[in-house]
Amino acid sequence: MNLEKEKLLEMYRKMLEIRHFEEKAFELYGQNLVPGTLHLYAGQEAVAVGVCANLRKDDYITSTHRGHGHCIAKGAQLDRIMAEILGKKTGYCKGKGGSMHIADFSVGMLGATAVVGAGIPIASGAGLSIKLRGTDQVVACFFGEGASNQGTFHEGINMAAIWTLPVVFVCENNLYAMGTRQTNVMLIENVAERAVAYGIPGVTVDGNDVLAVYEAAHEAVKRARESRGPTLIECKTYRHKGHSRFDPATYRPKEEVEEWLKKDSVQRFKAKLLEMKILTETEVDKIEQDVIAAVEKAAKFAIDSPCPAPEEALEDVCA
Amino acid sequence: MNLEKEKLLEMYRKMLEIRHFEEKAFELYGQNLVPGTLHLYAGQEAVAVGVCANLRKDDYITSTHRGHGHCIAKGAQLDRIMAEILGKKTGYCKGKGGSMHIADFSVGMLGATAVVGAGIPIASGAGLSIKLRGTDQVVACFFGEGASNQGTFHEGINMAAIWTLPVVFVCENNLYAMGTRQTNVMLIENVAERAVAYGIPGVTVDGNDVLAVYEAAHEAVKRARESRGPTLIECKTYRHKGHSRFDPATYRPKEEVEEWLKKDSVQRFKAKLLEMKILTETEVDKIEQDVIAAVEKAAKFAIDSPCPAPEEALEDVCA
Amino acid sequence: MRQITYRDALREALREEMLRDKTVFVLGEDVGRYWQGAFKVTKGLAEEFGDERVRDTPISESAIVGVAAGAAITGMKPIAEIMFGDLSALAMDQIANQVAKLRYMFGGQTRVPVVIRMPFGAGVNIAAHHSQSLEAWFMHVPGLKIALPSTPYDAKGLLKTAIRDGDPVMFFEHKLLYPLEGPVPEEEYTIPFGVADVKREGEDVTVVATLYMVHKALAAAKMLSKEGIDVEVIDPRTLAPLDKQSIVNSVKNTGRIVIVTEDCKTAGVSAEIAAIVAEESLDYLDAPIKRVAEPDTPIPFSPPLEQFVIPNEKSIIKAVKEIVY
Amino acid sequence: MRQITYRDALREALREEMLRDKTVFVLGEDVGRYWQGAFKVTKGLAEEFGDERVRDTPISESAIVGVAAGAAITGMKPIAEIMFGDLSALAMDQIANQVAKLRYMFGGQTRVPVVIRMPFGAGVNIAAHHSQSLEAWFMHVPGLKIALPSTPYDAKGLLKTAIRDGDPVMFFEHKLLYPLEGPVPEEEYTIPFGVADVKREGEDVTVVATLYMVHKALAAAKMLSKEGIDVEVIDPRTLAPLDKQSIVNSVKNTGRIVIVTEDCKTAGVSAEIAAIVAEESLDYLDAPIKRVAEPDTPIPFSPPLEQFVIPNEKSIIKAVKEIVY
Ligand SMILES: Cc1ncc(C[n+]2csc(CCOP(=O)(O)OP(=O)(O)O)c2C)c(N)n1
Ligand SMILES: Cc1ncc(C[n+]2csc(CCOP(=O)(O)OP(=O)(O)O)c2C)c(N)n1
Ligand SMILES: [Mg+2]
Ligand SMILES: [Mg+2]
Repeated sequence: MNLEKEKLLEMYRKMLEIRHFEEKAFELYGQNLVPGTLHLYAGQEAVAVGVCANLRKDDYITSTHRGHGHCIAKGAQLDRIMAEILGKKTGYCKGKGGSMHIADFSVGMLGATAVVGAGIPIASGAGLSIKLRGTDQVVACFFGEGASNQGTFHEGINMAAIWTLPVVFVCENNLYAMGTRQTNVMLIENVAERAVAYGIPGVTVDGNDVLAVYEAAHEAVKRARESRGPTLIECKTYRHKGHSRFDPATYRPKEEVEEWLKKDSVQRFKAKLLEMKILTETEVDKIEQDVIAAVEKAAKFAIDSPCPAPEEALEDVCA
Repeated sequence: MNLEKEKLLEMYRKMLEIRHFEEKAFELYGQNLVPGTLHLYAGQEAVAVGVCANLRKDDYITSTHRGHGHCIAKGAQLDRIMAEILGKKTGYCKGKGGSMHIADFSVGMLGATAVVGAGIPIASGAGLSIKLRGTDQVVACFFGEGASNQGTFHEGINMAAIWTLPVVFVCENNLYAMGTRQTNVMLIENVAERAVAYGIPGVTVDGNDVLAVYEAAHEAVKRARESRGPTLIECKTYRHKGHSRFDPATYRPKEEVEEWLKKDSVQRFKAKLLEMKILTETEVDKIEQDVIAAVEKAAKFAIDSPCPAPEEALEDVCA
Repeated sequence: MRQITYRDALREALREEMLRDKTVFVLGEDVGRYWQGAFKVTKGLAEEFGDERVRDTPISESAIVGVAAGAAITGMKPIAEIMFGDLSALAMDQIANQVAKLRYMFGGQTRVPVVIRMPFGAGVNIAAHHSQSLEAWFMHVPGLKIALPSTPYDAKGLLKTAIRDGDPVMFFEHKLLYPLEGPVPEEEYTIPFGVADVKREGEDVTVVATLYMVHKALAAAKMLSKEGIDVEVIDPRTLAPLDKQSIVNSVKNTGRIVIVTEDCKTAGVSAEIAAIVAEESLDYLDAPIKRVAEPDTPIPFSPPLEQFVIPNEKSIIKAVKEIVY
Repeated sequence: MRQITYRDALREALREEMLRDKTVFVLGEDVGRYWQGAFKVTKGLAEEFGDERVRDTPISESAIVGVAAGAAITGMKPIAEIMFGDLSALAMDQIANQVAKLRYMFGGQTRVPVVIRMPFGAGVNIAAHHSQSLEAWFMHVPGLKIALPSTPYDAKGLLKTAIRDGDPVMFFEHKLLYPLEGPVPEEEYTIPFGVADVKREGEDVTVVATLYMVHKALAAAKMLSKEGIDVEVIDPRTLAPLDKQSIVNSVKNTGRIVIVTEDCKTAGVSAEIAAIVAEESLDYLDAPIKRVAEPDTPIPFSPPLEQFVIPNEKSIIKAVKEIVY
């Protein structure tokens, strides 16, 4: 893949934004500013960024309970995401959705569903809409390896396959669904093998290598855009933290965690960019400072924003 | 496969029983004696018989809306099946179930569900029960190719796979689900290919060749009984009649129907048995007459049986 | 006025709306050219609008609704058919947790203009998995509108309104109504949601009924009128929004109410209507509220059993007489 | 008497029944040794009984229930856990069409001794997909029993009864109740289904409440007693069978009833209870029936919004005062 410098830097910046955003969210959480729970995306940045770097603003994505990274990668604003996580009126969903239900329709982010697997047929539906409207948009649908055991995975992907819909199904295989190891709930090694059942291409990539993800997604997005149908991409990755706020993740062997931390996508991409001489150490610092400032600004916006008025609970519902 | 003469004759007889039973049901239906609808098994006899010939009485099966054949093959009585179809008190379900919900727990027939695909996880559950109780029973789970697009197929088979349950999943691929051709709703040629998704063996056999079905099921039942886990067997077959009572099945090309009628399993097995000199023409006639008499007797029993009393509608339900 | 069947009235509504708005399309199992719908409602539509807009699906109820939802939030107006209402259970998450909630959860960023059609009802001996009436499940889900026409006229007018509504509409039909004929104007019309229809005026007792039960209630009313009991029959036509006012007003006039629905009695639609009356017009009640519904059993197969559980003219008359003395 | 938490009471019931009957086993997502249940109810059970009897499943709600059903009709007594009650929508067909109907459909040839546990309820800011109270859906399904304990004592006693029952039992817990402490005897006991518990006696008004709302109702009763209003608080403890008699008797005494449930108001549990009272004890009512429930919206995330929709002491007091004058 021959990517322009600008593109590479943009991808690096997005990854950093996600990383710092998640660290900030975790910090605010510790300060009791985040109601409810949090499923952090830290560790999986290469997936959202590698995929979304192939998308246009008018393309769509669907997301999950672990969705902050998808939002940021698709171009949603840090401040309004953070405000939503804090339950503020200025959040994307006016505080009604929270961390598990962020959406930004203005950038084609069709929202996160917290019912594991439920977004898969919805993504296929967006694909059908594209086909019927005759545009060349595409949809990227994110979900975990745990979700691939849901009936909706089977039904939703099959429909996209038979109708040749422009959908890229992206399975983020972080080896665990809460405390459940993949090997405990499926006999196959790669979720991508399930593509066989639908007669579509399935590929497994190193989900901590943003360029590998980019490349696989590039092919799949091209295929989708040319009306050649869906692809199932599996990205092997790892979440840095526990499943959600309270989870110490003791079910993961220490060596496994260490090994994966060594494979951290942000560090690897940075090293690569330095090696390719696309970045210098000074530039690295500069970008990092920029990102940190942006995240701080977003946090401040969120903290300073007002909560919705209680009666707003009655708005935005019909009947 | 080296089957004893007796076994072969028993299989032939069962197939004939199903064929004549279905013809009789169709006839009674024409006489307005069958309430509701009817999904006839005629044409698919080799599947139920080829599979169930491998089962013991204490083994289980689960069935579908097209279940008469499964019941007969598993050893249920013709008279009580027919009585159920006619809505009589003497039917297996006392008239509460009808054609789509026949069950005979005394022979391990765990019942037919009319929700397409819903029997699949239930069969896995019976398999889990066997495993937990530590017996060497097995379960055969029948369903159509249409059902293989349901979420329950995916979830149910995956669970049986990961827990190494003694279940044989039997997909009766009769090419159509109501008016919907398989090729319209899945891109793959063989449903058995979906076994890959669960890391279990998948085999496709000629479902109109009872010995081929027997052989595939033999292997799968053995595997299950030895606690080596489930198998997905796909039997390519064809229903002789429309989907249900009113369906003229005009969506099927005439040549296709004719071609399949030539491959009729009952005729083929008869020819084979004659060729193998296991049967003589006289014996053939004799068996046929016996079977016809048995079916007539069952029909008479059903017709002569009383309907349930209306208030019985309130029985057999808790709370 | 010309007479057409309920089935044809529904088809006309679909056809006219598909002609009017090219974002409208139909999807479901066997709705296409080969089968034309289990109850033939979509007959001829695939021929006229093509297989893309009248789309056969695999047997995947959950994805049928999910796909409709995804298409709806990206600019289309899908009409999803679930072949039998009982099977809506397979799509319950997509209906109740996705379709109904996306607008709210996302703070109003999107709406979900989906119509989900399905037939309910017993009476044709197809037993426990093909005969239920499950309106109450959906009535309990905020974010869903519910229409349930009892006549060809209402069927056409309500379906057109449903398709034009920007929010999700559950559209419930009844198996026994498809062949029913009734007057339907040739001219375009729609019927607003939340407006009950008084199918018969009366002074002595209010009977609220839905779907096929409207006809049983009307037949019962006719018989009762011979005995000097004057029954008012109200058909809410939509359960969400529900025209409480018409029901309450009628009760204020008659002082008595019998609610007749085909679902199982406990926690059914009739419970909600009874509760509303008990909250809002208790002082006007001259007698206990009566509910006529199915007993709490699955639907049995055999005709005598099935007929025993379905509410009918007799059970309605009995209930009326128990409170009109 | 010793005090233990609701969570521990549930675990004791599971443990004792697993010791008593080796056909009892537990399955669900993350119920096993690694996570020990999303709310830690199954903590320690995998260690004691092994991974076979405390079985982690894939994320496959429909199959969890279906597998439980299949095991139940072949001699086992499965206890299936659905991690959040909202997700029961994914298993609705297996619950309502299979588990609930097999016994009936098959003419009594089998029974389905399954217990399906799940937590309901809002209050912890986890929004629309993890906060609902959906008891009414299941109350409307014949063939299901429903237990919903509000105290540690009831939790243990009802769960033991549920496990020993031969029919399917939906067992509803509440997220906020898990840490609640209360007296639970060391000795073996069970609580029969269909017997309401008067959590507080009173003369002026009957308040029927379930799950966490029992505690809000008791708190409201305490405040009201200071104003001279004497509230009787009845906890039905099981919705199917429902102890109608206790409710009706109390209303006959007080003449007033407020029903407090955490589900959405329309077509909720409170509607059924209101309807029963309107049918069976209308003559004793001195005031309209009042329902206190969630408004018809999904559960919002942000604390001020969420607190606005959950019924609380204030809304209960308001409702009581509206009818006690
Ligand atoms: C249908 C459903 N079942 C269970 C849950 C509870 N739950 C939330 S996240 C999660 C694990 C999801 O695993 P995976 O799909 O691999 O995504 P990951 O968390 O690893 O990103 C579970 C079980 C849920 N939200 N939805
Ligand atoms: C979940 C569900 N969807 C739809 C139906 C209506 N229906 C009954 S049989 C059938 C076709 C089933 O096809 P297949 O599984 O191939 O079995 P076959 O009829 O060919 O034996 C359909 C769609 C149903 N009963 N259940
Ligand atoms: Mg995962
Ligand atoms: Mg078929």
